[in-house]
Amino acid sequence: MYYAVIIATIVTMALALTRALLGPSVYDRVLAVNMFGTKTVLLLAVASFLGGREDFIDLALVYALINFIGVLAVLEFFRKRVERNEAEESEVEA
Amino acid sequence: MTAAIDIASWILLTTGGLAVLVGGIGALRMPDLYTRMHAASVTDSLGAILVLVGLMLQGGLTLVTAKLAAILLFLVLTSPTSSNALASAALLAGTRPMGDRHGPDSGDTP
Amino acid sequence: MTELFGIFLLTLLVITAVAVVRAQNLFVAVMLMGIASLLIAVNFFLLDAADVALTEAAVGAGISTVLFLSALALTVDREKAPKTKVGLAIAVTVVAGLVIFYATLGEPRFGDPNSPVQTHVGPWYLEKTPELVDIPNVVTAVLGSYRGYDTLGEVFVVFTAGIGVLFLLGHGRVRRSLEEETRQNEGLRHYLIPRVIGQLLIPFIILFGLYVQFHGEYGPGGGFQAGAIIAAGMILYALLEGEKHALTVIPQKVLLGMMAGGALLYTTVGIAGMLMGGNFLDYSVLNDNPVIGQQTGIILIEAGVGITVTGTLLAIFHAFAARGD
Amino acid sequence: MDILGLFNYWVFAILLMIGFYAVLAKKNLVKKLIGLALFQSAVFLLYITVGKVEGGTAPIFSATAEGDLFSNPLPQVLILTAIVVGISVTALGLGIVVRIKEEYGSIEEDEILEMDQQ
Repeated sequence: MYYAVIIATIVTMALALTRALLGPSVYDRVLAVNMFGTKTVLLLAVASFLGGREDFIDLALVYALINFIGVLAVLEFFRKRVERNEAEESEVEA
Repeated sequence: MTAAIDIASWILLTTGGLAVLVGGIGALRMPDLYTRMHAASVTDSLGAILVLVGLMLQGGLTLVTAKLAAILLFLVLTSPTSSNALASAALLAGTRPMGDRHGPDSGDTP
Repeated sequence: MTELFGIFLLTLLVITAVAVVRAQNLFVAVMLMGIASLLIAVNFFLLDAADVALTEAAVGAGISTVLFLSALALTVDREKAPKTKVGLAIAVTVVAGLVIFYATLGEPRFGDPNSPVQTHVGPWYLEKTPELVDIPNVVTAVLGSYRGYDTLGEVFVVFTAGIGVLFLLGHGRVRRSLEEETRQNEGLRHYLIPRVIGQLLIPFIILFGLYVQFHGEYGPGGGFQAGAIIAAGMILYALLEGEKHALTVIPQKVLLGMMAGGALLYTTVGIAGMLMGGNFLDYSVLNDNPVIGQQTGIILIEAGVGITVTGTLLAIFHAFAARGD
Repeated sequence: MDILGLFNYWVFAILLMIGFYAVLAKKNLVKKLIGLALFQSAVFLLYITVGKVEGGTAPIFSATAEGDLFSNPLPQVLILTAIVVGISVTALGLGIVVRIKEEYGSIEEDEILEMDQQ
């Protein structure tokens, strides 16, 4: 039964990867990466039960905690870019 | 009793897997960013909750279950926040939801 | 069955790698590298390398993306269309690829228990660890004790790379007035929801980092992973509250001290072994009971590794982030 | 299964070559570093693959895995440290790229070479 969940998860990973490759906008790709991260958490959790080494659930926990940082870094990147563009525009006007 | 818990856990795991798959298909097939985000959130919330609760039933009253509960808590907290951050970034950058009749490209000013 | 999952995921990895190289938009390439890192970590896990997967998770998910994005923010985020011909590069790549392909035909089959790798020192480590070091995680035992010299070298490489980045990008530059600094450098303070949730997560990330640090003898973990996780937690704080606040919490001076201090702690443990009559990095002499001596030594050097890695990764991040404004 | 017994090595070869191609053919310096990171990952995968034993489990003793077959811990130790070293060295490379951008105003290799010749 674990196999069913694992197969569903890796097929979804493939679908998310397709979305990341197709785009079209950068936000779609960020969404796909985010989704891929959650699927990784699930896959690692189920795989550690499948292998009989439940104590390795730590890995899934790391991803659950740290995936968030990537999204915030993206947000900060967009914010900086918007700010820089605004600064350049105001320089042109002045 | 253990058989009942096993059956419940299998049901949860299977439906969770199904929810994950459905969300994945949705994220691929939906027409624009915001609808895709909606589909992806099915895998992040419903799918993750079902699968992790199913695993918790398998784990029994151990440290593993506590860690699974922590994973569930963090996922439930972070994935909607990520969606929110992403959607607000996209909206600020000028991506309009489909069918938004007051967008800059739609032509009819409110 | 697990092998089939591995094969499927590796195929996805190859597709991702091709897409990374083809992407003209560097931001997209970095995002796809994030996916590649996740796939690699899952593969490590399926190949029984829990410790390595934990390291890849801690480094690949947070720090690597953050560093690449800060570098892109300082340079450009689009690659220019290639003007030169790539024929020669393709030819060289294909020839080299064919040579490697030919070489793989002579390699032992996947998972072969009689391959040269498995019949050398590996079984000895597995057999002797319960007797000599007596900790459950053999990877930590090998890392800290049997191959302590290697690890010392790696710690100094990390330290040197950190110093190099600080030399290149400077630290402690003359700052503008405090007001301007706060205005320019506010991070994501105006994004209320991410800020609240992020602040909620930071203590848990750091707590978990400490757990990984001190649980490394019993489960997957150790100084390298813990350092990366704690650094990721502090980077999250810097992203949310802005550079200035993060540097108030841990100033650059402290970070420099951590970089050097961890490496020094490691070396000191080695020299303490010499002073007490053993060899350099021989922990058996640290206690009357050699097994407890080994365990003490491993805990101390893992702490040194963790401190250096945290300090270096944070100092590198601040060097990039402070350059931006 | 015999053909598939070498699949991991082939994936490693392909990844290695993709990274190598990026370093050779791409003119953008950040792209070169990304190629280098891919190259690195390929080597990591090779090491972990050769350490795997069929039917083995991770080399961490526990109550549930007593007396099992364990995979080789040595390659894992080497790669564990190499990952952290890898990110530090990549950061150093990115630092150099940032400085180049500040001095030359470009991170395309051919443009920089042209400016140097003038």
